[in-house]
Amino acid sequence: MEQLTQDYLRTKKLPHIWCPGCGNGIVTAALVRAIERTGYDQSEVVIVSGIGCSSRAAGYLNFNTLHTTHGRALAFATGLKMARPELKLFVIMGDGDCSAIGGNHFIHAARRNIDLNAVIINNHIYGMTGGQHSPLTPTGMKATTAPGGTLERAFDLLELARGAGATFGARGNAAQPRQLEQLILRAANHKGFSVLEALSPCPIAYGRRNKLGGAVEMLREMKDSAVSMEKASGMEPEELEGKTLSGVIFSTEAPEFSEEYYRSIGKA
Amino acid sequence: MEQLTQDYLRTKKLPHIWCPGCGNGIVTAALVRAIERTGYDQSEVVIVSGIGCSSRAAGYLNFNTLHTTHGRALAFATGLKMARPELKLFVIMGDGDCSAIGGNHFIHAARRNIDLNAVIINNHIYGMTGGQHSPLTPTGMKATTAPGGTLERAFDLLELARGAGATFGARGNAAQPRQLEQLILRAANHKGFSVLEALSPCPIAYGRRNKLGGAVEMLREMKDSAVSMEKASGMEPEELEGKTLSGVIFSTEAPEFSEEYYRSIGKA
Amino acid sequence: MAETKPVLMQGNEACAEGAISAGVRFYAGYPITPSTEIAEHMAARLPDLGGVFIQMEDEIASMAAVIGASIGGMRTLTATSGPGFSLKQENLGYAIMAEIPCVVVNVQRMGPSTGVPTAPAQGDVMQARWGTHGDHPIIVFSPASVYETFYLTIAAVNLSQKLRQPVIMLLDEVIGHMREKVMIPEAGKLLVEKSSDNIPADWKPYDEKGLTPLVPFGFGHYYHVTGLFHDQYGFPTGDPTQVERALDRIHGKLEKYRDEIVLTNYIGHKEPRVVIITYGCTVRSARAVVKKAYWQNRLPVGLLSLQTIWPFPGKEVAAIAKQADVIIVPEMNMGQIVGEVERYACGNAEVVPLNRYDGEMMSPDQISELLGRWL
Amino acid sequence: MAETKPVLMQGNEACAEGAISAGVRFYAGYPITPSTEIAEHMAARLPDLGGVFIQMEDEIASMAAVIGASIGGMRTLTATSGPGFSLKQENLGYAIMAEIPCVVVNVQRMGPSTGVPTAPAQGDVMQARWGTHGDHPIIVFSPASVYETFYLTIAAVNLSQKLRQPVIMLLDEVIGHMREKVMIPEAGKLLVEKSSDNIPADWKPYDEKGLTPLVPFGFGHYYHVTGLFHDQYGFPTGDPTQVERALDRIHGKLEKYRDEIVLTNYIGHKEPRVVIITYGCTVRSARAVVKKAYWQNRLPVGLLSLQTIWPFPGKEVAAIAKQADVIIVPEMNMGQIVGEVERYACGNAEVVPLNRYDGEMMSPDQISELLGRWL
Amino acid sequence: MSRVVNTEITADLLINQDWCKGCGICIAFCPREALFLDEKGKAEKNNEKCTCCGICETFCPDFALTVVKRRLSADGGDKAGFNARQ
Amino acid sequence: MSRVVNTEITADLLINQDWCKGCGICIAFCPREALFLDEKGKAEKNNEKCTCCGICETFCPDFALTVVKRRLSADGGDKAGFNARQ
Amino acid sequence: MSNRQEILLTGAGGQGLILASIVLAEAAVNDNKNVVQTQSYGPEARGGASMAGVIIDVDTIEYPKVTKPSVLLCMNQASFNKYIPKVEPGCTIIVDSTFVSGPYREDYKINALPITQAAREQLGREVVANMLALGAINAATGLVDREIFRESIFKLAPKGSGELNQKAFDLGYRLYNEGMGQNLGISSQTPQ
Amino acid sequence: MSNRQEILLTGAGGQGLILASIVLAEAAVNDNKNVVQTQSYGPEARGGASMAGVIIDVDTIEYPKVTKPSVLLCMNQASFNKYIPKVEPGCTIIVDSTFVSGPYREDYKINALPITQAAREQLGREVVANMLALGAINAATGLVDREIFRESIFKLAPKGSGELNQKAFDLGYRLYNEGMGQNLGISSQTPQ
Ligand SMILES: Cc1ncc(C[n+]2csc(CCOP(=O)(O)OP(=O)(O)O)c2C)c(N)n1
Ligand SMILES: Cc1ncc(C[n+]2csc(CCOP(=O)(O)OP(=O)(O)O)c2C)c(N)n1
Ligand code: SF4
Ligand code: SF4
Ligand code: SF4
Ligand code: SF4
Ligand code: SF4
Ligand code: SF4
Ligand SMILES: [Mg+2]
Ligand SMILES: [Mg+2]
Repeated sequence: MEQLTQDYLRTKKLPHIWCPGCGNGIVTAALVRAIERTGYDQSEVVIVSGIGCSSRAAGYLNFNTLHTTHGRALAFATGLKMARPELKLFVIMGDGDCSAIGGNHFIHAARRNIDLNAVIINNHIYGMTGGQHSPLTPTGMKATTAPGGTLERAFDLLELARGAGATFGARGNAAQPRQLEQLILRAANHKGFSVLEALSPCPIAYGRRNKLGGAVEMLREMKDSAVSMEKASGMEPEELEGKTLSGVIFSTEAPEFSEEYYRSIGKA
Repeated sequence: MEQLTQDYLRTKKLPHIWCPGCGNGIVTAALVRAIERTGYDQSEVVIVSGIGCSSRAAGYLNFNTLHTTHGRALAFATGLKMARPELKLFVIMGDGDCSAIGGNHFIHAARRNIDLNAVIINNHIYGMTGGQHSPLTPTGMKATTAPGGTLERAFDLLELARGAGATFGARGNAAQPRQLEQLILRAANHKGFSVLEALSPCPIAYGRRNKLGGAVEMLREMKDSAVSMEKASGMEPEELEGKTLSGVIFSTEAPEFSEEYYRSIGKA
Repeated sequence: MAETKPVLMQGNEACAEGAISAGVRFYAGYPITPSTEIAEHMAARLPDLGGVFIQMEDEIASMAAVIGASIGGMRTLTATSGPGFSLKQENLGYAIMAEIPCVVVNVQRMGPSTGVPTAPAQGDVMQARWGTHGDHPIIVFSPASVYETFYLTIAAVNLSQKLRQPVIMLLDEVIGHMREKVMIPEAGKLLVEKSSDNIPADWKPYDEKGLTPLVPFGFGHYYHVTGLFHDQYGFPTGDPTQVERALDRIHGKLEKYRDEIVLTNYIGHKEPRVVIITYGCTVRSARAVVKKAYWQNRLPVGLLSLQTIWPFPGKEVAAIAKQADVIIVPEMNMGQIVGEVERYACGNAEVVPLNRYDGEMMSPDQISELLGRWL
Repeated sequence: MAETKPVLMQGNEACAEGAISAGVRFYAGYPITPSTEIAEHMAARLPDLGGVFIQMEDEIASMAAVIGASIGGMRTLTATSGPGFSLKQENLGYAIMAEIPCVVVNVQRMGPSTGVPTAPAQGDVMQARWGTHGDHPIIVFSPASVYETFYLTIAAVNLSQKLRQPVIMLLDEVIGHMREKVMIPEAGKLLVEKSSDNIPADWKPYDEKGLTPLVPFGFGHYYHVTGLFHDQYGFPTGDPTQVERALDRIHGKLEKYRDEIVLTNYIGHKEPRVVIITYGCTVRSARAVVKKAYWQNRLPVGLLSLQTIWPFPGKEVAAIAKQADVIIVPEMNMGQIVGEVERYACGNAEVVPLNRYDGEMMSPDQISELLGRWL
Repeated sequence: MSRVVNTEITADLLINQDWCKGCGICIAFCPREALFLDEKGKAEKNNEKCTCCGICETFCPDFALTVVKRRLSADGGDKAGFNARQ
Repeated sequence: MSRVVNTEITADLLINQDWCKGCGICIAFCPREALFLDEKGKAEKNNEKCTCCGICETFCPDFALTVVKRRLSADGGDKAGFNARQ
Repeated sequence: MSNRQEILLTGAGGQGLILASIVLAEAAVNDNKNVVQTQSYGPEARGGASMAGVIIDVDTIEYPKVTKPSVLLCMNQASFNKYIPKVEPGCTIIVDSTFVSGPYREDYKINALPITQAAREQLGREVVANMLALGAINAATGLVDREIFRESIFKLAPKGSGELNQKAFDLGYRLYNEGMGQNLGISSQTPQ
Repeated sequence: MSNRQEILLTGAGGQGLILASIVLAEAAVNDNKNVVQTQSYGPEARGGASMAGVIIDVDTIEYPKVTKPSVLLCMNQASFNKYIPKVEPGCTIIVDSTFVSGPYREDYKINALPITQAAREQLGREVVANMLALGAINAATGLVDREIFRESIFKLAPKGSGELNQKAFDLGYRLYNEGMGQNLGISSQTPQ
């Protein structure tokens, strides 16, 4: 990581503000490795993020970085991509950022199939504001705004994306960082809107309140419950209970929006 | 319709503001018939709507009627339903209202499975503002903001709802008003969030620009392209090309949010 | 009001508890620093009271849900901070137009934009007045202590119900987050002022005659609620006469009940030469200064603290401007209320702004240093 | 500027065409009456110019997309009306904080809330100044004709680029929807003022030294853009000294270039007794009155029309207040700019508001009737 | 007026011309070709042809058409407004 | 420092203790139990055990661990920072 | 302001009045006059009443709204009822007798012409009634040079329909000139 | 303002200082004093420095922020370095020598006590170091009646931990009293 760290991280800004054991750093490192593997030039890569612990990643990444408003990262990114289709945009969001306040921009980016690489760091909680439930908090789990456990149903983020017309959806986790890197790379190579859900531990605002142990225990549990798509296809429904599918969940093709646009005006 | 009209329509406000041949009136009439068949008392029924031609229906319906802001009808309705779970809420929205500016509230109402009956009058266009494309305008169709035909992909509204966790989705159209009435009734009887997409002609802002003929031609085309779920199951993919599925597209069960809430606080 | 055992309470908590005391049983919100404790307190308390706590998908939905619940007959509250307050503006305007009671709390933080989320500032004073489009009346309270937060929230809920008008609690981060000893009424002694239950037979939702209570949905009055200009029955109209009358009526409510709404407090010399006018947490610093200057040193100074900032206490300020030579207006912003003070001082007193906008609280030293120039 | 053949043009169209002339090649918006024609015109024109037109899912996204495209180096514009303007406020604040140029058009309609969507009003004047949370500078133009709309939009784009500051075009429905004869430059003669292409080697995105051009993303300057308070390099800071300095700097820009920004126009008597101060379409009615009263009847009256309403032309108003006995401020609202006029008149002239808020345009008769009282 | 008389029920198609906007939908969808636009552009019916089937009622976007069924009551009078649909 | 020497490549695990927050993740996931927390609560390694497999590097949330591979160059010197991952 | 001409075109949505006002304004521009065109929208963009105003002057036009029409066109009964009481007797009034049945007050100079009927019967297209009305107006007032007006119509008409629209304009002239004798507040046509 | 006592508790996030400040404030309330408690948040809620202030007075408390601490607690080196230069010599200073290694300036009265170490070694739980610190502070200052303080601790402690926390508080007293002799600006403990 040394050279990568030097090149792609703003080392002067480190150590970062994340809590000890926070998965954001693991996902960010995987992202950096994947970006390097895409072969894009550093100056072509843009990191856009919203607001949240996870979105703070933008500040540590040594590219063109745009830390926007809560929930709106994809809308900012859509404008930028349409203005400069040659740039490669990664959009980092938290689960709340992406699926609560940002839900509308998420489904519309999926519908347009605009070539943005959404990386959602799903820690199942609003980390930055101290632990309120998010639309991805599993039913029954505790949060400061659900002291008895949330009654709400959670989105399946990738099913939501699929329903909205997304053409690529994958799920990885911080406990399998090499696989995660690989999935980010595949998402980045997909033409059109890609959704990469990265499960990540928040030991402070989620793990502690739900008695899930520390970061290590949370990672272990994450690893244990992950089942790859290939493996899952051979498993019984009962066996899959409590498991989480990982890998590329779906991948199809459709016209990419910025390309279609520039073609329509005779510029591509 | 005489007695129904007297009871359930605000006859003093008629004739309504809609253009000649506009499907909004057909859908509104079907809604009234369906509401009568639910057996709910008039005073228990609430009509909530957003902003748009279609949303103006609220003003003509003689119930408790709430004409809100553009895109936010479901959010207002969520508050009202949680405060008064015994009321029966129908939420009328246009395609733009529901799926453009209101997309986030739509997916979250679906996720929560709150007992609201969403009736989306889909005329494939922003009628009230004079014909801009909506997220439900089919690719290639013309609009004032897509003079050469829109390049954007459209949502499949019911797939979006399903992806978001909705438990009931049905599609009817103004050219089959009895079936539409029946579907609204079934949606209303479903416990949890129900989505009823009613295809409806806008001869003025959509039909004219796209040379689809007048209201009559648009209705005929609508009827011709509708294929019921039952029929579709026996058809080849090629035969289904250009057809629109109608009927109950999906229906499952899940805990209803307001009931869960009141149960959790010991009040249901 | 029977006050009992003193307790240690946080400002945000006092806001939530005040609301509960005033009968609020519905909270919809979206978390944001430094207001989140209000939501968290409500999440903990409301279920036990049979009330509803719901975390919505964003601030827009929260504002909408609160209005919806109010139409259902519940007393409602939502809380947020700068960025969320900006997002609530459209629906706040709806509540004003449709005359739906509700209380909106903005615990201010350092802006603009994301700014410094944890730092105090009084930067949203003008936004609270003018944030939504179109001419609209608004009531805004600005407490200077945990105690005031509790009681002003109660007043906000009751006024909101009575006038069918949203009321804004504009808290400072300092007030929201600090803990103080307060005396609050015994549990059970609710401070709910009921709006009449006897609805007249000829009830109209927007009766031109004056204040008319909201009849919640579900009681057989099939009226229409809309954000369009509307007639007495709630139905849309674009008729110029009715439009003008509607605006006059919603603004008129606040004028008519002005004395119930506008709360200020003067301490200090009877014939002051220099008066400090301020609000929110800045009152605390100013009071420290005036206590010393007047009570200890008998200097001709005074302090007008504004619990109500909108409608602006123009009459009170105008009166002071006629007495004093100098009016100092300390604010934790670049100068907002000072504009109104200048307007009402109308050249009768020199108006001197004192601004701090670095994300820190205004200190007594800053104020007394400036004060020293005239004494 | 070479002016050529006169053409008939709608105000909204002039806004779009002005923007195009000034190099705008990116439009993102969401339709809303009475601004929709701007979007529709852009949808028709931009593709042929190699530009981007995109209809976003809502106004929040539109504002965000415009900022994103500006960071990509395009000149951008978005247009909306009251309800959408309320929704844009949060991201507008972001553009101010992050110093991203863009032009935001609000074609005002009768509010609050949904109001009367097709009726004219000047109800968003104060919102344009204070709509987003936190202390922030803003530039707002208010044209009185189709011609002014064209040229002020060009000025807006260029100023926005130069100062890296969002500029708001606050149109009246009357101006947006009316068609007038205008003279505009030949096609091809673009009025684009280029911000420097030579980026100094030691370029910093938020250089404290003063105006520094935006280097679009993709040119190897790996800087950070955020809505948090930030240092010269764009990185977050909560340090009080830096926070204060940042606010001083973004406000300072507007002070420094005040004379380029603040545009007003006086016509009438040299030593007027009564002066009308107004803006937007109301200028038209006032001008009809003043022309008659002064040019025909030689009465001591004058008209100060404000093309720039924010930053408020306080200096100009103060000067007039020292000359005139009476200042009449006609507005199509319940009184917004009049507050500023009172502030700067500072007791030196009697300030008389004249308000119309029934959804109709202020008429010359209304103004001359009032004027008659002093003449 | 058209009357389909069976032992107990008579039916009528009422047209509210004040609400009719002359869109022609009812005419197009009437299975009996029983409707036409009159000289003012409002829907009018041909009594001979109409069977009071009620189809046009469900199609009219302006609530202008109503099939009313009247049941002959015991005392021989009409009970207007009886609504036969469920 | 641990050195796995083959003909051409030596490798090193570098630990940046300034960035380490002592979360213990690397320790838990090192297949060799080669890591531990020192008395200041920072990660430290046991040279004997570490094989420079790089697993801990991918797990560290604080970018504090780096496996560096050095290829012996023709003139016998080290080329530091050569990055073997693709 | 002595030269100020205020033309008010009224009727129902769909009759093409706003387009007519734009064409008139465009023609005036081409005739080197100052011009302002405005329209009023109902509470919604759809159906209902339609009203457009054009002000033509050689001076600069300040107040852009029509207050004292010098020319009034009424294309339906509702607009006739609404606007006639608002104009002064000197106003040139043209009504489409196809839809307007009076009453034609004696104190007004009203030209009742079968505008839509003529468009339908003589040109086969009702939609050009608006241009026909413009012809009648210009015949009555000479607001704009006739040839310039015709050219402007050609320029603004949808592709392929330029000549038809010009024909309608000319027919308006004819209709007006034929109807000259009947400016008595009583229409010679029996409206249907 | 003569009775105003300003207590500043400083250290790292996670050391329980904010909770300690609340407990102290609660105790003061129960002891019938006026009290204001505040805390400063970093740019984010997570990690980093932590600081809480308590003001106790018999008079009404106006300005709620600590400016001239009469008591300063430093629970780590960073806070020690930051705050020591800001206090006046008269201030009662208590530092956790577990984490703070000086330098202890001669002109300050510094009580360097092995707070966390004692909590860990003598009570088996580092988390109660904050209550231990409160004990030391109260021993040094007598801000609140000791018994009332103990009761308040019991009331606010998480279920089942009341006694442990009281023990920690008492241990704080002992530690302070044992360390009495070393108020010389030099710690008797060698920090590790
Ligand atoms: C408009 C607005 N609303 C609310 C907030 C407060 N806020 C900041 S981050 C956040 C949620 C963080 O959760 P998530 O997106 O899951 O990110 P995480 O911190 O968990 O990585 C919230 C509610 C805000 N900054 N802006
Ligand atoms: C915040 C906001 N943005 C935009 C508008 C303008 N507007 C009103 S209705 C509408 C869209 C109407 O389309 P749709 O929802 O499909 O309803 P329809 O009129 O087609 O029935 C728009 C954009 C508004 N009123 N408020
Ligand atoms: S609160 Fe959670 S998500 Fe945020 S930095 Fe800490 S561990 Fe990470
Ligand atoms: S514009 Fe379209 S949707 Fe609106 S009323 Fe007319 S036909 Fe109906
Ligand atoms: S469908 Fe209704 S509105 Fe249309 S013509 Fe028939 S009766 Fe008239
Ligand atoms: S009732 Fe039936 S037959 Fe009679 S007009 Fe209507 S559709 Fe035709
Ligand atoms: S994983 Fe990183 S931060 Fe955690 S203990 Fe190991 S080196 Fe330190
Ligand atoms: S490089 Fe491999 S063996 Fe060495 S410490 Fe890391 S995980 Fe363990
Ligand atoms: Mg999260
Ligand atoms: Mg629509």
